[in-house]
Amino acid sequence: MDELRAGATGCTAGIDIGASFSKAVILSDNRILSRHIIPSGGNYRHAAETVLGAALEKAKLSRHDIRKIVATGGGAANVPFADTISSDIACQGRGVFFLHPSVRTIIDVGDLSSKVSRIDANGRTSAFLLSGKCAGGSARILQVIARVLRVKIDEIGPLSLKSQNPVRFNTQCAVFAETEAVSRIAEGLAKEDLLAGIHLALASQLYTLAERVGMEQDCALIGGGAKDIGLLKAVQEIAGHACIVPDEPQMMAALGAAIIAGESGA
Amino acid sequence: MTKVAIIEEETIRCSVIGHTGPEQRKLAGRVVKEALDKAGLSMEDISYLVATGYGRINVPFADKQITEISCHARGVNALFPEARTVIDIGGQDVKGIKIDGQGKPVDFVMNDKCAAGTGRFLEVIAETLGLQIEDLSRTAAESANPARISSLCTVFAAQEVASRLSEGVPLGDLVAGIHQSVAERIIRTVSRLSITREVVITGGGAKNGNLVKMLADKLGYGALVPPEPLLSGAIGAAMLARDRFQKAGPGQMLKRPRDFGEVTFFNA
Amino acid sequence: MADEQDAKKRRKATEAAGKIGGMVRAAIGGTIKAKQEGKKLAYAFISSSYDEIIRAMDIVPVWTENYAGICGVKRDVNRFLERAESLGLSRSLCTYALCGIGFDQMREELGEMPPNSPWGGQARPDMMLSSGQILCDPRNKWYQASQQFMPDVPIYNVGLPWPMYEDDVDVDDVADYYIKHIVKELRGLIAFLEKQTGKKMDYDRLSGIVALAEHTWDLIWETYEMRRATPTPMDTGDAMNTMVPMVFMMGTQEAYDFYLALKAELQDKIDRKEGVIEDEKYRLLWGGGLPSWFALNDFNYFNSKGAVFPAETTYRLVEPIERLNIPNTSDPVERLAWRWLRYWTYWYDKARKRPGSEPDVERLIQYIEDYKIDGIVMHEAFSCRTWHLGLIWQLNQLKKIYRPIPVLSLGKPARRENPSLILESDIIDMSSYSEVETRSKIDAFIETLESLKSNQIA
Amino acid sequence: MSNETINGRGLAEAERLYRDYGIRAKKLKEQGQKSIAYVCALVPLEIIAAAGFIPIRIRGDVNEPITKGDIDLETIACPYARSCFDNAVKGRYSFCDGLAIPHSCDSTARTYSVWRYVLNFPYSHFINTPHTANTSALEFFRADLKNFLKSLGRFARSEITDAKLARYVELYNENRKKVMALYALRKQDPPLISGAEMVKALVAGLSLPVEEASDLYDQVREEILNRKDAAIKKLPRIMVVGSAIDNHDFMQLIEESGANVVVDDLCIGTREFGPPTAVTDDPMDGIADRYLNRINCPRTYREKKEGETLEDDLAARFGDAGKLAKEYAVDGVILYMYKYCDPFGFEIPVRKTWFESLGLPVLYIEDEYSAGTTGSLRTRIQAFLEVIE
Ligand SMILES: Nc1ncnc2c1ncn2[C@@H]1O[C@H](COP(=O)(O)OP(=O)(O)O)[C@@H](O)[C@H]1O
Ligand SMILES: Nc1ncnc2c1ncn2[C@@H]1O[C@H](COP(=O)(O)OP(=O)(O)O)[C@@H](O)[C@H]1O
Ligand code: SF4
Ligand code: SF4
Ligand code: SF4
Repeated sequence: MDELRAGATGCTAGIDIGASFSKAVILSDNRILSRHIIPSGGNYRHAAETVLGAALEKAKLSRHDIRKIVATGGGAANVPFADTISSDIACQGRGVFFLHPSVRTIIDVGDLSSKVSRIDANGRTSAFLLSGKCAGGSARILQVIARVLRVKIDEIGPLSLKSQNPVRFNTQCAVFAETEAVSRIAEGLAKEDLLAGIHLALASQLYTLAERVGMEQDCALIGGGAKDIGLLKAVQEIAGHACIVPDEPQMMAALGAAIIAGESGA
Repeated sequence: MTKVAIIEEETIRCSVIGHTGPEQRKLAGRVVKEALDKAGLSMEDISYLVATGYGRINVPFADKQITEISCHARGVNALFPEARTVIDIGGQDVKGIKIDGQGKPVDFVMNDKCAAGTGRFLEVIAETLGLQIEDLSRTAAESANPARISSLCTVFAAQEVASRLSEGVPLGDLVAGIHQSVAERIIRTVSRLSITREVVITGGGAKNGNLVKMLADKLGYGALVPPEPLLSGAIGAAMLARDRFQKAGPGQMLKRPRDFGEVTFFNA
Repeated sequence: MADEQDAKKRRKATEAAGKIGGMVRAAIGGTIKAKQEGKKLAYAFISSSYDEIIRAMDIVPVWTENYAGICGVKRDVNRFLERAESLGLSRSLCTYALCGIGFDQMREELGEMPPNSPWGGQARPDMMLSSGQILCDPRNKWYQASQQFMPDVPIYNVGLPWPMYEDDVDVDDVADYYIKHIVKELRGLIAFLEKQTGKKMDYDRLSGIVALAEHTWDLIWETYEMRRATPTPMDTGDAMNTMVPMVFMMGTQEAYDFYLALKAELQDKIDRKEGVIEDEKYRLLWGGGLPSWFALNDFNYFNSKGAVFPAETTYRLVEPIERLNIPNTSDPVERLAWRWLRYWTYWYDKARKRPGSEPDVERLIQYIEDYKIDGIVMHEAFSCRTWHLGLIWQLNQLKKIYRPIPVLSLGKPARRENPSLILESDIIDMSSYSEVETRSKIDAFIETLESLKSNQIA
Repeated sequence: MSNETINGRGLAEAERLYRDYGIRAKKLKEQGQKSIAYVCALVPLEIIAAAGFIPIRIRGDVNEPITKGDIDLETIACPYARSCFDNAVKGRYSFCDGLAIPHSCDSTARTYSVWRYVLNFPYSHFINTPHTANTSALEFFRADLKNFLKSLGRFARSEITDAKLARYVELYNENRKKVMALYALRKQDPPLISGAEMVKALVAGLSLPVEEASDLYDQVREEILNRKDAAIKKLPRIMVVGSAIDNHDFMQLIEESGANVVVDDLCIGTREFGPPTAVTDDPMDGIADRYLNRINCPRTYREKKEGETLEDDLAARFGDAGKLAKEYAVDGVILYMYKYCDPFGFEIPVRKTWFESLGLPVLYIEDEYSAGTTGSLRTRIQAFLEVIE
């Protein structure tokens, strides 16, 4: 513990204010002291305060111990106490590189949009693409379907794996997906087949995006969607090779932000 | 929503509106029964039954399924013979229908791929803001200064609205901005037809006075709204049922037992 | 504070670019006036090799793509697009054409210019000159669609092919029948115009105009080359303006004089080492696609981040005349035909020397080298296939076949990674554009360039 | 010969060749027979066949999501072209030895390099079909086709004689006649063969050597004429007009909705099989004439002659389709177009006007080339049929 305190003079924090979740990571000399995640709720500013507070508490630190704070994510502009803002693409890249330096392609399945990027041997982003202005290709659809099927979001992955016979899912719209799912289930379709179909459809969109920036064998799936083992399986099936899912895939941008905070001078 | 209208000759004997859940078949049966009870009729008294709408195939006891396009056209014509364009704002899609003096559709367009610009968009926003769908119009009317909503996508817009609310943008301005955005999308969809007067706005969206007003502003003239806009499709279906029955002549229609076929899928 | 910073970095536009607004307005106003004076007006498409012919016949061209672009800049396209849609035209078609057709239909229906038309409106033509070249379907079909409500306006469609790049076909082997056909098409156009105007073509005058146009070509090419200087004296944001005389006024003295002035201005800036921005950090290539006309400000945004565009492929519609190897001929029409063919096949021989290369890719490579490019930016407008199909592939191919530039390889055998950003929106349809999103993409791109630069130094 | 090359008969065989597209050519490849993949009806098949190759038309697949193809091709190309490309990238045509692409439209012409490099066939060629149709263009086109012939000859290492060309002109004309004989079975009410069956048969033929395709069409016709149990009822008669349809799903959707598709103006339809090649001294004259002047596709510009009224012009451009509508006694027309298809897109208003002037109701559908759109199309089609009723 004392050791930690000692190193605390060099502490940095990364905060990722996502559309659905806010995450914070506190880092000291390349060691993760603590991390925390909470739902963003309606008020980003409030979420930022809360998530950092909780992460500090876990690390037994106070705001004064933090040398530098970098904010990222869609709500980054709402973090008044951040020293700088960095794009989520750059942060994710650094975060993944920190844990898995061999990774070259990153697929981030976030709540509202998906992002694909490539990093070079130094962990720098060399190319990236974002899914468009339609939430159809993001993790949101998973949430929607989980609600329709009345299962917890953590359960949809395992359930999907049971499917022998994935259906073809037609609707791309994250909102109308609900309606289609409801009527397909009403027609008597098995939940797992529906899920597997949705996973395939989403995976194929992700794969196309990834191939556009150049998909390599060393590939990581991150973001909330990466916690979904059904989606992972579908992506791997389409890509034809394995993908790494880092521990706590949702925290990658926050981690990277903390790393960037540490790099950028005193 | 599931709606039932029973007509006798020219008059509407009774109508009922119920919520459409996932169990459409079960519901359709229930709402029809309710309407029959209300009218003091039994199923045998119904000479012909037409089902319409997104879930029309899930009405096993109907004599015929007819698309909502023909039904809305017919229904609106019965209410407003001078109508030439129908804008139907439903939860599942938005339609523009051009009709002739007989209530036959001559051309139509629809948006059913993207929830933005449909009634569903408003539902999602209402849910996000913790409002009832019925209150949206009133809330929007409070605003003199609608906020510009930059996202088109329903999901993005909901997010945008939530975060701007937390930034202190007045609720009314946001809701008014949302109405503006829906109205623009609707006009964009429907203007693929050359819109001619009179224009009638139907479907659940027409219950939203603020939306109707914004649409009229964009059209540059007033639009007509039926007294119960949710019912135009059902009324049209009933009219078409009567038309068919009359055309066939009494006794010609096959009388088969109507199977209410109650089915439940969620036993959990 | 942010404003202060911006002010410091604010780009310095060329004076030449500043003149363009007035010139365009005058040109559009001029067509309306010409109409009143009884001159013959022709709807026309840019880059169709008939500029000189039109000028020599004293026909006033109405550049319909330009007018749609103006509506875009003025952000007044929606009513015209919606009108076109209500006629039954899909919104997925070329939005220039949709805007133009919508506008024309409105004007015909009203019997006068639609109220508050941008810059006075687009005058009714006496004839329409389609362009059935290999470049673009909308230019082949647009005027034909307009004939539905202007049936009295005749069309001449000039079909001008050029050979596609093939490994096993040398342009010289096929040039013969291409030239023959192109010449015939152009002569057909002359005959058509003679008929419409009741005047004969004055071939001496045509020769003079062709010569003037070619001098202008060379001059323009020189101004492009001058932008290789560091810091670059002019960037794409400006070029999207200064291209106007090249594209819409070719063959006029005014265009020539314009580029003469531009050249002098650039030289002056180079001598004084005055760049577009003070602190030029990144040099970017606009590597394809038409810009979003309503969002030209995005170039300023790039500038505010320390990035400049010394070069672009879009609208660079000239090559040095001498290098085109045009055979000796005293016939101006034949000369036009050869210039056309050679311009479009200019990069073929170069491409042949690099396996896996393609003319378009070769051009990118050349510019990357000539202009010391750090990154490429492209734009994929959804409504125009012509300029926007194949861009992704070109980028992929560039990565595949282009050898790393030593400075970036840092002693590592890794391939050069060309950072790439593909924006998705449209030329004039604003409904698909989001400034916030575009700018956050630009931010992320700049960060990418930054990290590559820091790798270079490390 | 026919019995040996085609096992199974008529419709069943067509179905098999349609499902397992290219299977016959793969088999023949084992015996050393080469083939050339091509897109679009504007590729002169006579030339390819005379050079000793089986021409194989590249198809899309409405049931297969476009994935690999999108990696190299922008999504603003028309979805039909994208699906064709996607299928090719996925290796469905890797058994072919070459590729021929004509200048049909921006979606194909502007992507030629992408096709060429990504698919990497030993041979590829671009046919520069002119956009305008006048005598100069015809001469040019003829020269360009000669160039194609030469280049193919180099690849085949054999000389393509005029006699061979003439022979294939004859064989293809015969083939087209047989297709039109199948169409004639749909003039009756109810038609003897459904739209969905027709698509399968025609498409199947496009993967075969022309003689075998002709045999197949004969057999299908024979089977249809002897069919007693056809489940085709008397229903509204529909004509489908549009770009290219190479899957049966859309026809099936119309037919399930309560109508019979009896004729079309489509690629892989009458536009492609209707016009014969004129027999000329130099066979290339007739070939150039057919592919430039007779295949009536909107990508070829046909000018309004001086003094012609708009009505004259429309009659000249769409008269063929109008005649078919009459001959086949259709009750309504479905204009079917893919998103981003500029050549057809700009003609939709006039085409609509034209058919309506013949008293035919018109439904205009803009589609995505995906079976996924079936649900929303069904409502549109049913509503249209309700209008016709
Ligand atoms: N176990 C899980 N399985 C599937 N999806 C999940 C799971 N956990 C979270 N998600 C999804 O991940 C999304 C949130 O991901 P995140 O990367 O935090 O996005 P953001 O940063 O945009 O908030 C939510 O849409 C949620 O539905
Ligand atoms: N009382 C109301 N006030 C305002 N809007 C309403 C009201 N009731 C329903 N709506 C709107 O109408 C839509 C449903 O319309 P409806 O015509 O029933 O659609 P559908 O038939 O497709 O279910 C809802 O999405 C909602 O936006
Ligand atoms: S389709 Fe659905 S998810 Fe996509 S933009 Fe529209 S509302 Fe949003
Ligand atoms: S498709 Fe492109 S090149 Fe053609 S007219 Fe439209 S914008 Fe111009
Ligand atoms: S459908 Fe249209 S755009 Fe697509 S390939 Fe055919 S002609 Fe070209």
